[in-house]
Amino acid sequence: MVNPIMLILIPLLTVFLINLVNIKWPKFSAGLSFLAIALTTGMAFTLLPEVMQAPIEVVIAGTKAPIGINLLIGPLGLMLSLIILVTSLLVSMYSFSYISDERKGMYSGLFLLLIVGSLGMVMTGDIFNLFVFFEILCISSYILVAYQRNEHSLEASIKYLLLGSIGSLFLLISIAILYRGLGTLNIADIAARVGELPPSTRIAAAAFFTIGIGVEAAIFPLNSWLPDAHSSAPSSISAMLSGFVIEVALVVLIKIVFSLFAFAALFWLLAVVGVVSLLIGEFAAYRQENIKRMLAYSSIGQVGLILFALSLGTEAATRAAFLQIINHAAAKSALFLVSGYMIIRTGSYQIADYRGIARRMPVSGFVFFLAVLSLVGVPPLFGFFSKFSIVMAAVSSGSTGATVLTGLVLLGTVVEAAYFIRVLQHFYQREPAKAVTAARSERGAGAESSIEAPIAAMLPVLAFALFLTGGVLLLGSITGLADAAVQDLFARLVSVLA
Amino acid sequence: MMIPLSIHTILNIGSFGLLVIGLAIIFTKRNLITMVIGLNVADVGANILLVNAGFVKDGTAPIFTTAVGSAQAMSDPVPQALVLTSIVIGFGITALALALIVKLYRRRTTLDVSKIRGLKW
Amino acid sequence: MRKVVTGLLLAGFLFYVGSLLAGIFLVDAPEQPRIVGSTILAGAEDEAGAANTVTSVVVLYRGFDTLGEVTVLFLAASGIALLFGHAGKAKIKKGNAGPGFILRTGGRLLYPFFFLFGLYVIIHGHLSPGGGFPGGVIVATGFFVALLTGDRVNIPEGWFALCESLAGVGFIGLGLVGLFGEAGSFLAQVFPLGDFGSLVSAGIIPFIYAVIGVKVAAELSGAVGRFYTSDEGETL
Amino acid sequence: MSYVVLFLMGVLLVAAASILFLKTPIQAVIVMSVVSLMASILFLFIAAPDVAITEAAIGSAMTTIIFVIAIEKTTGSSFNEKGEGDA
Repeated sequence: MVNPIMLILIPLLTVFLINLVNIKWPKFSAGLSFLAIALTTGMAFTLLPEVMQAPIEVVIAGTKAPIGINLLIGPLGLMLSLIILVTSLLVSMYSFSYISDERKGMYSGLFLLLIVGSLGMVMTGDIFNLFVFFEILCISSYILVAYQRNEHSLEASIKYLLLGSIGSLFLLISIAILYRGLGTLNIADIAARVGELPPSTRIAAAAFFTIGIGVEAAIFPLNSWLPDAHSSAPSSISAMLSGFVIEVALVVLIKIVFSLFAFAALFWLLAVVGVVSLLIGEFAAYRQENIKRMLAYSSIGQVGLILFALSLGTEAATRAAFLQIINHAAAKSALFLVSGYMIIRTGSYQIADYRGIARRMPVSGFVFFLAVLSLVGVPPLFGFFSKFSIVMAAVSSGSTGATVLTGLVLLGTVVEAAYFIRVLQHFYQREPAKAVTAARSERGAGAESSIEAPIAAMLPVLAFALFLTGGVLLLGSITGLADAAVQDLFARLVSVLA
Repeated sequence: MMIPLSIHTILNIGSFGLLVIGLAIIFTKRNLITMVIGLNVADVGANILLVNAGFVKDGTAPIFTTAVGSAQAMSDPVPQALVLTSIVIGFGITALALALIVKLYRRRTTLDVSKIRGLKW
Repeated sequence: MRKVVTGLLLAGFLFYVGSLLAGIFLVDAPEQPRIVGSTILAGAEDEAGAANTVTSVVVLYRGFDTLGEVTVLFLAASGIALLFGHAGKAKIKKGNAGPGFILRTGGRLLYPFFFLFGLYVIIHGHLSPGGGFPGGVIVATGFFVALLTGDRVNIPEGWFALCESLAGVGFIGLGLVGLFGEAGSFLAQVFPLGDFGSLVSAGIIPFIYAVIGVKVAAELSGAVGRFYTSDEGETL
Repeated sequence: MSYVVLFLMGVLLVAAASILFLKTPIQAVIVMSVVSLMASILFLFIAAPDVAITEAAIGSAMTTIIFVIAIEKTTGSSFNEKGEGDA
């Protein structure tokens, strides 16, 4: 049996090895990190049958749970770990050719630390350990956002850093309040005894916690950093940040809210905030001219949708939200990765400069098309099932409020479809834009030739596209895992407080 | 209402005051470096709050020496360990923030947030 | 007008938060640590074996946090490296006489003591306040003094990277001894405990703290040195 | 004992609040290091010597060092705003 702690330790060990390798042979570091991620992904898959039987608890330092730290890997944690690992495996493959400057050795290390932070956050069973991994996740994303070192990325990174640090400060205050009240840091232990706290303490802790993680989860008033950060990071990093980082923060937030702060009012607040983020994100995306900013705003919208579904608090809605997380991870990663090479080839971020690009980048254009359809939720694709089940779950939950919010969700979807169709129109236009005719690939052929991305970068993109179309065939096993994750989450919910 | 002014209470209120002051510095100052200073001040507040969560009345330092027996109560060691972690993490963030700011200054030659378009919020 | 409205809103918010927090802040401290703290204090002699219980919490009970913490420092150091590239040389600026006689002589006298004191603090981490983090920082400060006084002009980046990596691998390796040994859990106390309160005691704790000290010292020296010497921007 | 803590906390708060009214970053950094040092003494008084030594080494010394370097790099001089040098 594989000890789940190895999922964290192998990438971390590789980070230190990469640092060593970087002194002399920086070109090997990308391969090393790819191997480490592949190994970790394999290990995570071998854990699957066991975790479906019963959650695994990993004791650290030989001391039982409330005294020391433990990791608790249930179906929820493993499902998120798999999303993280599979996405980052494909993205790291894409990075082989996409990241080619002299700092790629450091890139590989930071990339792995981003994964370590996310994995730690979903697996840990200790609230302070959660804070530490949250910091690893945040700091590695600050650095990776600034990777290109131009004005925009530095500004975006500073803004992200200032807001993110305030968020982690609030998280720390919440932990201090909980420890003052209960004298323990283990999440299960706190959950068992949280009733001992006076209500005001509990509300204060909940508020600080929600604001703290909410910054990273990009829920509505706290998401002003996101469009800048996601659009000025390298495209591979944008794919990771949009694909799973915000979702991980969101699910961790919901997990803690479920187990510690199950106030009915908080659930309603989060549902409303989710719909507001959805509308703001989609309407703002509609007005964007810059493709990466558009995708980033669309992520705000999608995260709002997921938050809405998660905070409905019914099992069907939660399962639908998990499916939507998977759909968004695949579709948004594919979109960002495809746009990465479009930006390299045309040298422009403006959507208007991509007129007719689908003729010269046929595969990329088609993948973009598929991913858009899946994100909007067009029938045969994976996204249809997730979005449809969110709407069904919301309507069948019965309350008027949920129905009204569902109407707004549908409005958001219409807006989303509108701006994506506009982009696709540009892509498939006959008259190419100047930037497109001038574009040359590395091989430097003529104006009519293909400027498709290199094959190593196209394979992961095609894998995402294949999942979005063929994922329906896997729907049975994915739903099985999602169902187990829902059970895992709801087992933590003792009772909802009025 | 008469508030019992024990050490614990003083520290709780004071640390919250530091947090508020730190956040006020971040939100009112326009110089990026001063904003990071505000972050540090707020961090000190949070650390005092956290150490205080393990405060024990008349407790001694949680270190066993030959002089003091175990007769007297010791402070809770766990929050102190947490604060060590949080201080180091705070330093890491500060160092990174300053590096980013210096790098940005080389591009923009200003530290004033209101003059940097991307930083308006 | 906007300022007044903002101020009023802020005051209202603070009042609300204050009333929420009053219940937390105005309670008095307990007489004894809570359950987790008491258990750790009670087991100090037999389980962890370190006289300084904070150290045993940092290194053993919450050692996984510490691994993360070291990683955060590593991240900050590599962030600085990524932003500034390779370190330059510590050089004396134009129009500046450089370190004066007093600083130079004082620094030369002092920085060996910085190193010595740092090592002392690292080694005695399980007995007295201190340990890997402050000790490592003190060593790094000593290195910075050497840099300031102009005694050292080159930053041995390769050596620092080597120390960082080996210390990181060493930390995880020491933890894995527990995982694959009898104890069966990461970072378990596997070595004999020795005499409680003596220098050679507490089993694995001093080793891990030494590794942490090396790592912190290397990372901070590298990061601060690189930050100090990077001169790419002199020309803007 | 309680009065010592009250006094230190008062100094901390006054020093921190004064940063709001200081003009240049270098003044703010000096005051911040005072805040940090006071906090370190405070930790000593509330039975947390480990935290005290760490706060003194990291919060007070190392943080101040990097702030001064950063200010030097952004203004050309650590002691005045116009960058006339400090020799």
